Amino acid sequence: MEFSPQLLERAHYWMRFTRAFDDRLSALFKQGKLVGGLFSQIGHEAISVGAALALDDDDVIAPLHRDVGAYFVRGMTPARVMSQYLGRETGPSRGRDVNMHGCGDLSLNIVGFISHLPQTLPVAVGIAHAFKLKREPRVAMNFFGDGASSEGLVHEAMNWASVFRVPMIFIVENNRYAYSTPTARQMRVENIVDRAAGYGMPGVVVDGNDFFEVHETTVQVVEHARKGEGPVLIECKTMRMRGHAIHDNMSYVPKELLAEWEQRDPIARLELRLREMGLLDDAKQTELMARVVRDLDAAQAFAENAPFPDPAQLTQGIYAV
Amino acid sequence: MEFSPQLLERAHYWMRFTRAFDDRLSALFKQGKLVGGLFSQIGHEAISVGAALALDDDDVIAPLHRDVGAYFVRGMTPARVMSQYLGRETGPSRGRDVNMHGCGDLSLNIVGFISHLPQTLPVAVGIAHAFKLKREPRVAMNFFGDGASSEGLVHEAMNWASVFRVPMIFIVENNRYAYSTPTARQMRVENIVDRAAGYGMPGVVVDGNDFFEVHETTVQVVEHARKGEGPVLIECKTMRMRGHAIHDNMSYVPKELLAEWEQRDPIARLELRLREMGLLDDAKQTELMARVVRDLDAAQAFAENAPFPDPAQLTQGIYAV
Amino acid sequence: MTWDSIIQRDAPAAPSRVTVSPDGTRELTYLEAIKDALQYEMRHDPRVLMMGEDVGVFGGAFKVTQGLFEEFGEDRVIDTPMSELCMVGAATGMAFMGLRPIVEMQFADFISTGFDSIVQYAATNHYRTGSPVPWVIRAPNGGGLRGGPFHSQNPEAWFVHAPGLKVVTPATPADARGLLLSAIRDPNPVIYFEYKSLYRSVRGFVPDGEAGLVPIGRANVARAGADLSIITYGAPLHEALKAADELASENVSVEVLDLRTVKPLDVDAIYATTRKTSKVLIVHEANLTGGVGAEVAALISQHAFEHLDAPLVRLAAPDIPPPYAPVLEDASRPNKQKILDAAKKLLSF
Amino acid sequence: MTWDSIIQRDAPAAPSRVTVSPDGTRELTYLEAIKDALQYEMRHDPRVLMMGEDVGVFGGAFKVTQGLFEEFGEDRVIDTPMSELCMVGAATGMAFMGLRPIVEMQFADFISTGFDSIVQYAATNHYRTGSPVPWVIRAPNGGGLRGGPFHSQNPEAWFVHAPGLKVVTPATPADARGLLLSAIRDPNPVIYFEYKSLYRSVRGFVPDGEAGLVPIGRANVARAGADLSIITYGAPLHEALKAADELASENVSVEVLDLRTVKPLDVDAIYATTRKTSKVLIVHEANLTGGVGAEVAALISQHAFEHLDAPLVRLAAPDIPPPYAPVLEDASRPNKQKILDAAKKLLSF
Ligand SMILES: Cc1ncc(C[n+]2csc(CCOP(=O)(O)OP(=O)(O)O)c2C)c(N)n1
Ligand SMILES: Cc1ncc(C[n+]2csc(CCOP(=O)(O)OP(=O)(O)O)c2C)c(N)n1
Ligand SMILES: [Mg+2]
Ligand SMILES: [Mg+2]
Repeated sequence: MEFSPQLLERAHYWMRFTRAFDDRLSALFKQGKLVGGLFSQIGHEAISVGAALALDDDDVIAPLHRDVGAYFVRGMTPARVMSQYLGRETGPSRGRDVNMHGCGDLSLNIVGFISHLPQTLPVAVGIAHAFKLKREPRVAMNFFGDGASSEGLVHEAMNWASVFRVPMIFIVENNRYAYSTPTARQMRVENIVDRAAGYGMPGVVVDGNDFFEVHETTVQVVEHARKGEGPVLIECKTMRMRGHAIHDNMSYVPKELLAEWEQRDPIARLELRLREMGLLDDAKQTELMARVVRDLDAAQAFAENAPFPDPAQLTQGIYAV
Repeated sequence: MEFSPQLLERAHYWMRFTRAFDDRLSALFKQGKLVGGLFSQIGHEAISVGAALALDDDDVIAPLHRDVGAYFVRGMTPARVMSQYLGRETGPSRGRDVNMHGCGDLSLNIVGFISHLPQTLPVAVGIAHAFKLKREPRVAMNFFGDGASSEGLVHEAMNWASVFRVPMIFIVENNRYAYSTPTARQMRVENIVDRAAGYGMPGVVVDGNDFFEVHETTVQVVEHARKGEGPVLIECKTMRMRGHAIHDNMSYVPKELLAEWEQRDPIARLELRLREMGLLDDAKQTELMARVVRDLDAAQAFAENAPFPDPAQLTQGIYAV
Repeated sequence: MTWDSIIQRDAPAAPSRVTVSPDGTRELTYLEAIKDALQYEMRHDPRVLMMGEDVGVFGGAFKVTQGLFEEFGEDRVIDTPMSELCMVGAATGMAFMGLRPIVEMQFADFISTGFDSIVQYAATNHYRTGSPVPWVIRAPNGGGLRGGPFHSQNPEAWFVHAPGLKVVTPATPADARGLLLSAIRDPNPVIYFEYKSLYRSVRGFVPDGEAGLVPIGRANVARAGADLSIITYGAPLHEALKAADELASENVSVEVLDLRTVKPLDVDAIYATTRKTSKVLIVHEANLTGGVGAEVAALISQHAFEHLDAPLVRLAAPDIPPPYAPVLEDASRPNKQKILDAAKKLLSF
Repeated sequence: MTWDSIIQRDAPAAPSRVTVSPDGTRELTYLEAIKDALQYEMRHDPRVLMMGEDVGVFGGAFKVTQGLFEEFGEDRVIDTPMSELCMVGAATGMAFMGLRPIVEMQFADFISTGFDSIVQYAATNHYRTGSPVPWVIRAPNGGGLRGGPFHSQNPEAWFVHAPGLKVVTPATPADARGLLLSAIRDPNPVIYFEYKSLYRSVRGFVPDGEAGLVPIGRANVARAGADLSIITYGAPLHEALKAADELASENVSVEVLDLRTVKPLDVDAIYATTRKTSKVLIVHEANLTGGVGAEVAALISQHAFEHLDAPLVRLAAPDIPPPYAPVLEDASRPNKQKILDAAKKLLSF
């Protein structure tokens, strides 16, 4: 597959931006400006950005708590996400929902998730089902984790998608841990993708820390689904590089494992390849990093200056009218 | 494997008894003596009786609505089951629960099921888990249907059993229909057992209308589980020979399909083999059928003469004390 | 209709006897009224579709949807795998994409299997994100059919407690049709509890076409009276009306308020009847503790307290799973006699 | 302890400051009291075991179970896959085989994911079959931690409506320990709601050993008074007590009744306080409609009606998902000020 320089530049920007956004949120948390939970996605940039870039604007995406990059790629502005984290009126949930939860916007074809994992999965399947019923050439893509893969609803959703042959892409981000629980305590198989066969569905494993592999595979799979050939399960192997959330020092993770995965950092690998391809040099890197910081500062400034929700509106909006 | 004449005689008796019991209930229903739902199990005798006979008394069984034979083999008397159907105080639920629902008795190591399919599955898994924790050489066996196999809880239960390597035998009775829904609309795979691999669990398909195959396989699998080698999924291929329940004339089932399966009747096949083995002749058959009718009459007489529950006790027993 | 290559059809069911009154209303059973609403709305709004277990080829466990698969085809009357949780989630996704899905639970009892998709995702979505979730769940509710603990439940109170849902409980053919039309058109997730015991036992005149839309959230004075109010909903309405008839012959004037919607409650109607009679008996088929009756009583005792001149009495099933044995089931359900007894006791306070 | 070959341990947490009073009670936080009960019961009853997501090696999301994995090993402190529905079902199976499982929901919000196993199977089992189901579900309840719509819920009312369960809601360290011991020993399925906002914010003297068992189903007069009753449970108890303090300084004598168990309710205590003060304010953290407060109000309005001389007032969260933004969350939770306002209004009736 050909990777255009434009695409690679976009990927590079958003992966870097996502990483920086993540670091910035941690800093804000430590400054006490952000209350509630905070999930780091460090290490997941190739998956979220690589997969999201495989979709058209008309396609629907339902990302999870470690897929911040996917929201950005699909047009949810950093200013809005930052607003959500800071509980401002300008966030997509207007201060009602917390951190990445409910960070959806149907006008952008982004479906927010709820905590109850994997409750968004059947919603995405229903969206794909609607595309099939309406004969629209669109696809839906949903992310879930190795931990969530144990929940019964994953089975129902994969089976449903397969029975109705809907244009659905399932992406399981196997980052080796669900909170403190390693995959070996979550399942007795090495590959979650082994379950695809039980639904008569193709499954494929990719290196989740390799942007090129993630993107190429998702592009192919999106095409497959768009042609009406049914759902596909993609398992992205990666590693959660921080605690489950910011309060968790993850003492349960062997240090060697982290060190090993540090070597496979998706951004470092992308940048190395870009340099090899002659698309990146020090000057370009510096320029991009400066752009990232500038855009990030702007997002933060927007959010910090945004109003809090009005408590007088506390009970409004419970029903659509 | 050796099949002792005693074992075969027991199997023959209970398969015949179960079939006759089934016919008798239909007759009672038509006479208006039995109100509520009535599920026929005709065609499932080899599975329920064959699998139940593979267990020791200490093992726990959790049969379903088409496994009446398993209840009998495990010591739930026909008089009690009949009482349950007639809503009498002498049924295992004392008139609280309906037909085969909740037809359990822990003193017999039989766990009753509830309607919400497959809610009994995790209960059986927990029982097997308890055996492992208590280091008891016992196993648990649970039945479920092709329809129930689509429910998420099946996935959770199989995954759990496998992660904890508990001594659990899953038996899926694939009788080609879930109410009016054929398996082709329930799943996009030919064999449910294909899902076992996704749990790192062995799976095996058997001809559910062949007592010898069902019994031999379950005996082997029970041994495997008892040795601590973990759970196994057995798929019994069969055909539901009546409507979902007695009100259903199953016009949605092709007549040829029924005719084809009529040829594979499990009882006819057993009896043919028994004759070939020299274990059955006309006289023995006549004697057995007479015993069946006698025992059935006794059960019916017991149930019909049993008292109804006392409405004064309506609210008693909601809590254990 | 397409997935029936393997299916042999029965002779079509004989058309039900339909009487048309001079004003154009037709006499329908409760079940026919539900089906009429489904059919009407599916004919007029191409976004509307139905799904559930055995709703298509089979026409549903209670045959409510019989004939709709033939008329609208497998894309609009969808037989699903056994997956209540996924079904509701899929309905939410379809609703997001502009469709108007109606989900049939085979029995209301199985709605608990789809619980998270309902109360956590769909119910909260508009408040959290501003996106509406216009779906309807139809749930055949209640006892009286000797169904035992898992085919006789009345689980509406769980959903009344869940913010973001609407919950309707029609008791007459006209309300069954009128509320179903409103539910389908409502931009919110609506749970429509239909009463199994009324399907074929209750008939009534039902308007055709756009006439007879019944707004969600509006109770109905099913019988006006002055001495005592019975506030009820669903199947027991008919027992309450019988009791009221009998009391009328004893010169007691009973007002019967049919809530019709249990979320949001028509508080004005509740307070109005309280003010009128000052004595209130609340009746429902669901078990007592934490039931809808508790909310009604609590509202009255706070907001219409001054108008009460007797204790607020609730009559409901006891706090047990619905038992099977006819003698037990009958003892557990509110009926005319129990309503009479409770009403007389209250009247003599 | 065994599955930790791959795990690097932190230095053990510093032992918490424990003060022992002359009568042998110790001053513990609410969280320490829960852990003490777990540890005590596991030491004394080999049938007791625990399971849940991250309860073992990690010590639980709130560190309630920290150290128990090390003490009791992986067979008694079981880290499970993410499968709430299976977890509860497995607990039922274990209970059938003579064990006494305690299930931890990571947050009370996720109890809805295990709903069917709780309300359909376990709750109904004794009534239907005569076999007891002795398990406990521990569910960290409530808001105040900026957790947003899915980490702040108070779902107890759903279970109050489900026949066959017991539901407890301790608000003090002594009750937290005493009720947990009782819950573990109870032969019925008990849901134990523990309040996240109280874990480390509340301390109190707690008896050691067998002393201090608190019976399920018994309310506690947390403060005696004569002019007004506040009936509450869980975290808002502390707000109610603060409000009562403040009213005392204005010469108003408030009785605060802590229900402690919300199923079965201590109706005698509820009627007694109503008789005493004739004015009742009911307060809870869960949303209003169909909440436990509705049942309390309904009971009073039926069975203690003659003793009331003012409307029954409920103060609860509005009917919305718990919002995240601090300004919204604070506005939605009952607090001292709102209790004061409601109490004063009621007193002036
Ligand atoms: C139904 C449900 N149970 C429990 C939780 C609590 N919880 C939040 S995230 C998490 C672990 C998720 O692990 P995984 O799916 O692997 O995603 P990751 O965080 O590793 O990206 C748990 C247990 C939840 N959100 N939903
Ligand atoms: C959770 C749930 N949903 C729906 C039903 C209604 N129902 C009862 S039996 C049945 C079909 C079951 O099919 P299968 O599992 O194949 O068993 P079979 O009856 O064929 O033996 C359905 C849909 C149920 N019992 N439980
Ligand atoms: Mg993970
Ligand atoms: Mg079947």
